[in-house]
Amino acid sequence: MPSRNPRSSRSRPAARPPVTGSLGQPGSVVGTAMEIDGPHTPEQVIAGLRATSEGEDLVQLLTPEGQRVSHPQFDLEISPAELQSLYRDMVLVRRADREAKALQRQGELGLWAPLLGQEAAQVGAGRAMAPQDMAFPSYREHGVAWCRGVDATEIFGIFRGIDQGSWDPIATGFQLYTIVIPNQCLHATGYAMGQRLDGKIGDADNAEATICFFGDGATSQGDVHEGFVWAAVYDAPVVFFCQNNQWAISASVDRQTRVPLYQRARGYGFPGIRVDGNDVLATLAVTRWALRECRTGNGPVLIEACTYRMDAHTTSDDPTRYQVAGALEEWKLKDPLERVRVHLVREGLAESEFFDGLAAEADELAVRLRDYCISMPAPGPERIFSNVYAEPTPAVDAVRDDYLAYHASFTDAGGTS
Amino acid sequence: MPSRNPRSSRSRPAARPPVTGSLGQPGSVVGTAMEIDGPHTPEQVIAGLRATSEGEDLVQLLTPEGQRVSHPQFDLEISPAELQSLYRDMVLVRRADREAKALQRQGELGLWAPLLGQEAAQVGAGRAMAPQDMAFPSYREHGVAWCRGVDATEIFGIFRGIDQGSWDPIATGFQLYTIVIPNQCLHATGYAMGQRLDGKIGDADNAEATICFFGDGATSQGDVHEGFVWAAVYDAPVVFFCQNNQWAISASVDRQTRVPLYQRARGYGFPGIRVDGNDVLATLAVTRWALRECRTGNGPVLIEACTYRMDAHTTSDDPTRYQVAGALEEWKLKDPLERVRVHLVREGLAESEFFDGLAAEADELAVRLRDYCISMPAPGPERIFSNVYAEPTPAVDAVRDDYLAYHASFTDAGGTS
Amino acid sequence: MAATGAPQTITLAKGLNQGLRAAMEADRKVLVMGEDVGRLGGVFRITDGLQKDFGEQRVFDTPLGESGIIGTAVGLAVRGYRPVCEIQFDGFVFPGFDQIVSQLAKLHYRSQGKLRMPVVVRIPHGGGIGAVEHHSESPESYFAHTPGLKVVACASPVDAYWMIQQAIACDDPVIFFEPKRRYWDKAPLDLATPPLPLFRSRVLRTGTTATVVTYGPTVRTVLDAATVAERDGQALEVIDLRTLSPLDLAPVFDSVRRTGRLICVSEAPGEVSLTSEVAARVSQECFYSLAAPVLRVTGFDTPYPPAKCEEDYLPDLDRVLDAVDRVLAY
Amino acid sequence: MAATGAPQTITLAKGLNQGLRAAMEADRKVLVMGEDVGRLGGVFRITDGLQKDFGEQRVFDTPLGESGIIGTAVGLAVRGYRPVCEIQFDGFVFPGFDQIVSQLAKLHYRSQGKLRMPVVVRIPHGGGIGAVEHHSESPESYFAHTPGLKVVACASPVDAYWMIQQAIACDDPVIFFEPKRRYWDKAPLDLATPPLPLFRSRVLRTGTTATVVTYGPTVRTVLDAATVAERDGQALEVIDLRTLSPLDLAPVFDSVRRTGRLICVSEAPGEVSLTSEVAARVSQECFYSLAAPVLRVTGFDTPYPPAKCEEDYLPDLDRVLDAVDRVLAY
Ligand SMILES: Cc1ncc(C[n+]2csc(CCOP(=O)(O)OP(=O)(O)O)c2C)c(N)n1
Ligand SMILES: Cc1ncc(C[n+]2csc(CCOP(=O)(O)OP(=O)(O)O)c2C)c(N)n1
Ligand SMILES: [Mg+2]
Ligand SMILES: [Mg+2]
Repeated sequence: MPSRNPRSSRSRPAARPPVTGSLGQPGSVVGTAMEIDGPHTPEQVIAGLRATSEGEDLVQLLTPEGQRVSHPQFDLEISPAELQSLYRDMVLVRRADREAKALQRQGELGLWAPLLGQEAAQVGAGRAMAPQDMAFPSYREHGVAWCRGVDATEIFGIFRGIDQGSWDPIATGFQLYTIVIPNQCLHATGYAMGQRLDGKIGDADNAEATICFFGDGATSQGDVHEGFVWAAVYDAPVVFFCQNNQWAISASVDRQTRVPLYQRARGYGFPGIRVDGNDVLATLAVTRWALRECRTGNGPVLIEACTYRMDAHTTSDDPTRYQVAGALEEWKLKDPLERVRVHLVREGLAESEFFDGLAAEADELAVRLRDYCISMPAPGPERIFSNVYAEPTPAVDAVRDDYLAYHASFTDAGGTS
Repeated sequence: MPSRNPRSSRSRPAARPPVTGSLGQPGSVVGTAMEIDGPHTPEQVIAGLRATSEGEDLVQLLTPEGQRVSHPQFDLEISPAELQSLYRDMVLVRRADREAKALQRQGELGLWAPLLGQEAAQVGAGRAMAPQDMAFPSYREHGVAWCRGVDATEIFGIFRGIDQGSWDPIATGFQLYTIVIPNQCLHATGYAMGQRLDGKIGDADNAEATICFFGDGATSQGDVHEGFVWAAVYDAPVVFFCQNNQWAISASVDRQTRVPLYQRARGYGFPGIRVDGNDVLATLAVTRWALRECRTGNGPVLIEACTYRMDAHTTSDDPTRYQVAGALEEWKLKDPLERVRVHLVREGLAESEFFDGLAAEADELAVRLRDYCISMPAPGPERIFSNVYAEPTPAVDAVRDDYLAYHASFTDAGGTS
Repeated sequence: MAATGAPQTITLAKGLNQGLRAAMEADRKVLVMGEDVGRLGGVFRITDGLQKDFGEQRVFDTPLGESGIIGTAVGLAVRGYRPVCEIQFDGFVFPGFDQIVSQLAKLHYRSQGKLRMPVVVRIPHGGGIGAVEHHSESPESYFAHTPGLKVVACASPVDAYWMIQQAIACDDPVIFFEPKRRYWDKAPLDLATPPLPLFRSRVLRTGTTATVVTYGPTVRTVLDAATVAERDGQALEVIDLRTLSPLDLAPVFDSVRRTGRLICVSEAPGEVSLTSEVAARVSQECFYSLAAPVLRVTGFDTPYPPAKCEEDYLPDLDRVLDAVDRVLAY
Repeated sequence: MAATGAPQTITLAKGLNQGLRAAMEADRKVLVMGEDVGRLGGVFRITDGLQKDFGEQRVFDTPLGESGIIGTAVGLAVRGYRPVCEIQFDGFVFPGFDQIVSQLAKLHYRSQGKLRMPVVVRIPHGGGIGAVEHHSESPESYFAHTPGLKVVACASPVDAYWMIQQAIACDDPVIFFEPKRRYWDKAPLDLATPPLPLFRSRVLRTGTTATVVTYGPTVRTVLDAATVAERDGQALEVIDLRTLSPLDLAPVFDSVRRTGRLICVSEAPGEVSLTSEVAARVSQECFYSLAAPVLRVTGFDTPYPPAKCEEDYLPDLDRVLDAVDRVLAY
């Protein structure tokens, strides 16, 4: 089928033949998907890396080749130390992610949802947040959690089946993971409405904003739309941060949309920005801007961070059944960590000691996570009956007492009861 | 609060003061709402009518003053006879609507949802349909029903509480009313997907399209969004026809959106057109175009028909509690029937015999509807148990038999059982 | 609410309105949100005047979308507010069902108590007002089957006044059902009489012949039946469940142990419903006391019919009395 | 399906896959739609190979949205198709709940029979696979309480093969539950043996000591319990409900009239559930035959706990046997 990318409500695609249309094929090829396979000029080819080209609207400050480029609206002043610490976050987050995958393979985790490839999008967004801001994640935001000071072991607890999120969602400014897609978009909007009600909007230092994370697949769900509608109507200070990693399990993004997702925002009357989600600097700059817009009363804002899911959807997934080779190779050349490393080295912004020290730190982290993970205590049966209600009911308490007594009646109390 | 109407994803509204924001006030004033109260140049004032000005994008072919104007994309060849028959439909539909309201006041109908003011939007859209096209209405499309040959008495049956829609939704090409807002948008999309599967897309005379009706309030619901997403991804031949009558019960349209609703379509990659919904010619032309686009494989299309709810939401509603005077007066000057009458007269396209004959026909219709309505037989208790399943179950049959026996056991069988 | 202790006659609708008013005065974190709750005061006028008196920050119209209403209420609760959401009619709660079942009901549990969800979802329920489709549903059982939710149904003006305040004060999510065809019922409200706790059922009328348990709109139907039955020398004990989750069945068990006979009445379809649960529990707990099987009088297991059929669809006085005769004849 | 009549050993997943294949071969109006059902063949591979063999017109991936899936299926049914929708996991059916309850269940009734809704909604249900939240729910009761829907649950590979075909052939909407933790159970399929009609429950094992009725994933649990009980000289009669709406309780009544004792097992929360309905109906119909109250063994009335707790949450062999002892001790 012919590709198309209407720019205005008047644009008119060519008529398609009157054959029975296939519902199995997306109706059109989406911008990014097209351009991934698009041509690359030779001068772009440096150190085996190629330039991204997710459309002319893409905001980029650091090319895959590690070149700093400037942008008229979203430029960024950044010190070598800051650059190093962003790189450090990405390296450690990736290491934790790889360790989690290994732990799952060894049966220590029941499941893992890898973030491989999305480190820049998540660290860029996470580091853009002020302490008083609030994040509403989906289930893959391990990198954002890291930036909010939520220890990876708390994330592991979910995937080990020990709890459903053990960190303090208020104190950390990072809400619990949300698995039903994308329920959190409305929670974030409501929370942001509350920030406005509390008078936290304005130029004061304690002004607040909210950021909501979701994927490209999630954009098809009604709750994203209602989140956009509510946020626009109430001027809610919320940044809708869509990580377009090109896949919803086996569905490529053109199964969800004809046109780039950031363009959705226009129809609701708020800005939509497409940023290179593999460029930590661009993501940081754009997200900072968006959060400031929200804090000062100009929310909401939609950010589409173009990135790529470099691993399987989860450890139970088998991408070989549906992924076309090639795209992955393309995206490897746009690796979010590598471009920063190249930049740090080429510009002489970091010595080898830095890289060596970071490697050692990553190793220590991996060991700590592994040791902690395999020794995590499993909850007892009483957990089943705890916190069902804030104001306990006699019914639940009675069932709990009965069951615990029954449970204790087994000689081997940990047994098959 | 400052009004705004971002035209691109880059537009940036002015910062609002850090006071506690009001959730009770819409975050911004929507285009139409602003412009209703906007200035009117003197030469626009003819015969007490004024020009509409729902934004420069509004498609209009017949001004409220009854002047034919042309449009670069949507022009229309129309004979005096056609013009008369469009006017006739609108007059009869309005008369049926007024009669229904009277019947409700007299207790013959339990409720009525008036279409007063929306005759042109509905007749224009209804008359644009080909016999083989399918319509999925909301609950106010009495004018479309009329164009599809569904007798007003069948509509009355719903509001009299004797059935939930008695016409044949397939044979008439007009599905049953849908009250849960806006569930029908997904039904229409699925049906249109079926038209494509059946190979009914193309240039053949029997090519088919679907049209879905919903209101401005409905656009906030997730199902409209999912309808847009599915239709775009599967190139479904469906026209989304939004009658923006400025109100969702007591909520004005700026409670649903910051920007004109037709602009939503862009973000999904299909055309969105704003038409003067009080102009039957413009609505006919635009809807014809949109249906042809769909039949030839270029669906979906969104049409926003700007019109006004000239009566209460339903007969149980009391607009005086929430409506600001003024707007209604403004819109009376844009009456959909009056402008056609003025045009027919001024251009000498209809003699007084025509108008007299039509008045008499309307009177006959009113009498027929009233007579039929008050003599409509109420369903017996067996209706409760009929068509619960296509393949009856012993359980329902048994309960039916028990109840009918019990019911018969009362001497006065029509009694309080 | 007038500060005077003098009993004042109010309708059930007025009781809710006054109760909401009192709750908003008592706690500035209480918000009222929903479709048309602002200037219009709701299609049933339950929120009449609240926006005028408490402002547009605390009482606001929402866009049209139930998932949006519940989902943003969850976010506001995370922020520390106590939203009271109005669902315009029973048949329109389903677009918000996912947010209620997957989020509202589970966030306290998921967060091991770190988050609280003091959200009230008000739903006018039941038929009998001659309405069009989707305006006469009785969806209580869907919510009573959902762990993490609390579900109550008020049946009288006085209960309406107190129960809505207690529901708003509760730190758990409460699905609050209002018997729409009883909105105009009247009763004297004496503020001096302290209210029953929220999660308690109540014996409305004592009797020895048989026990009839019900809730919501059919409470009055059953009381009327009891009055008629009395003429025939039948003394019915009538219990209003009031709380549908958790259920408070102790008074029912006590009653059935005395009367030996139970009839459960609800206008909701009977299959897999609250009446099933009550019948099952009583059959188990009062195994040796029951002189006859528990009988159920419910709406039929069909979609809600056209309005002209609802007189036949809804359990009425005659069907209740018929069940009484059958349970006694057993 | 191999045309040979030679029994072939299949898994429950394979039975569904082969059944879908047979249904698609039998009727070209049958469509398979849902998230990841195409190239991937579904996360459980139930639709494996169907897109390859039947093409992208008849087997297609949808965008991510359950209301969209059900709502467009309704429209396709109006057009004359027979869509089979896959809901990826039980916990994700709720965004589509409104379309199921308000439209799918009511359109035949609303249209007085002029429209038919031959739509099958496949839902893998239940726990026991160590999954994260929302992947182990048992929402059957919500649907069984909804008039206009038919609800079935398959428990064995052979039933899976036949029941999915019967559900697709049914002109009413069928909510079709699949016991996800039993997808890999094996059994020989002999095409020569004609299937039981869809809306019938089945006695799987006859006995005299007590009757145990269940459905879905706990059928095997109960059969295992019966085997163990036999060693202790207890002969349990085991009944698989198979159809949850309409219920087919006649075999249960017959059985209880013989055994005098009934235990209902389900892993769904017990309050206001299918087990409540079965207990209520049996208590009424077998009033004089019951030697003991009906006992229920169910999931607890709490949200589904973290995976490490599910061994305690789910009714297991020991809890069933414990109930047997209690019902006998009564
Ligand atoms: C309501 C709902 N339906 C289905 C699922 C199953 N599911 C889990 S992840 C996923 C794909 C999500 O894709 P996307 O939104 O792009 O996020 P990503 O996984 O790529 O980060 C699906 C369908 C779900 N979690 N919730
Ligand atoms: C899901 C749902 N929620 C609420 C309602 C109650 N309701 C009926 S009409 C209406 C307003 C609809 O406004 P709009 O979509 O603009 O259509 P209009 O009535 O103006 O034609 C509302 C809220 C409903 N019918 N369905
Ligand atoms: Mg994705
Ligand atoms: Mg409207």
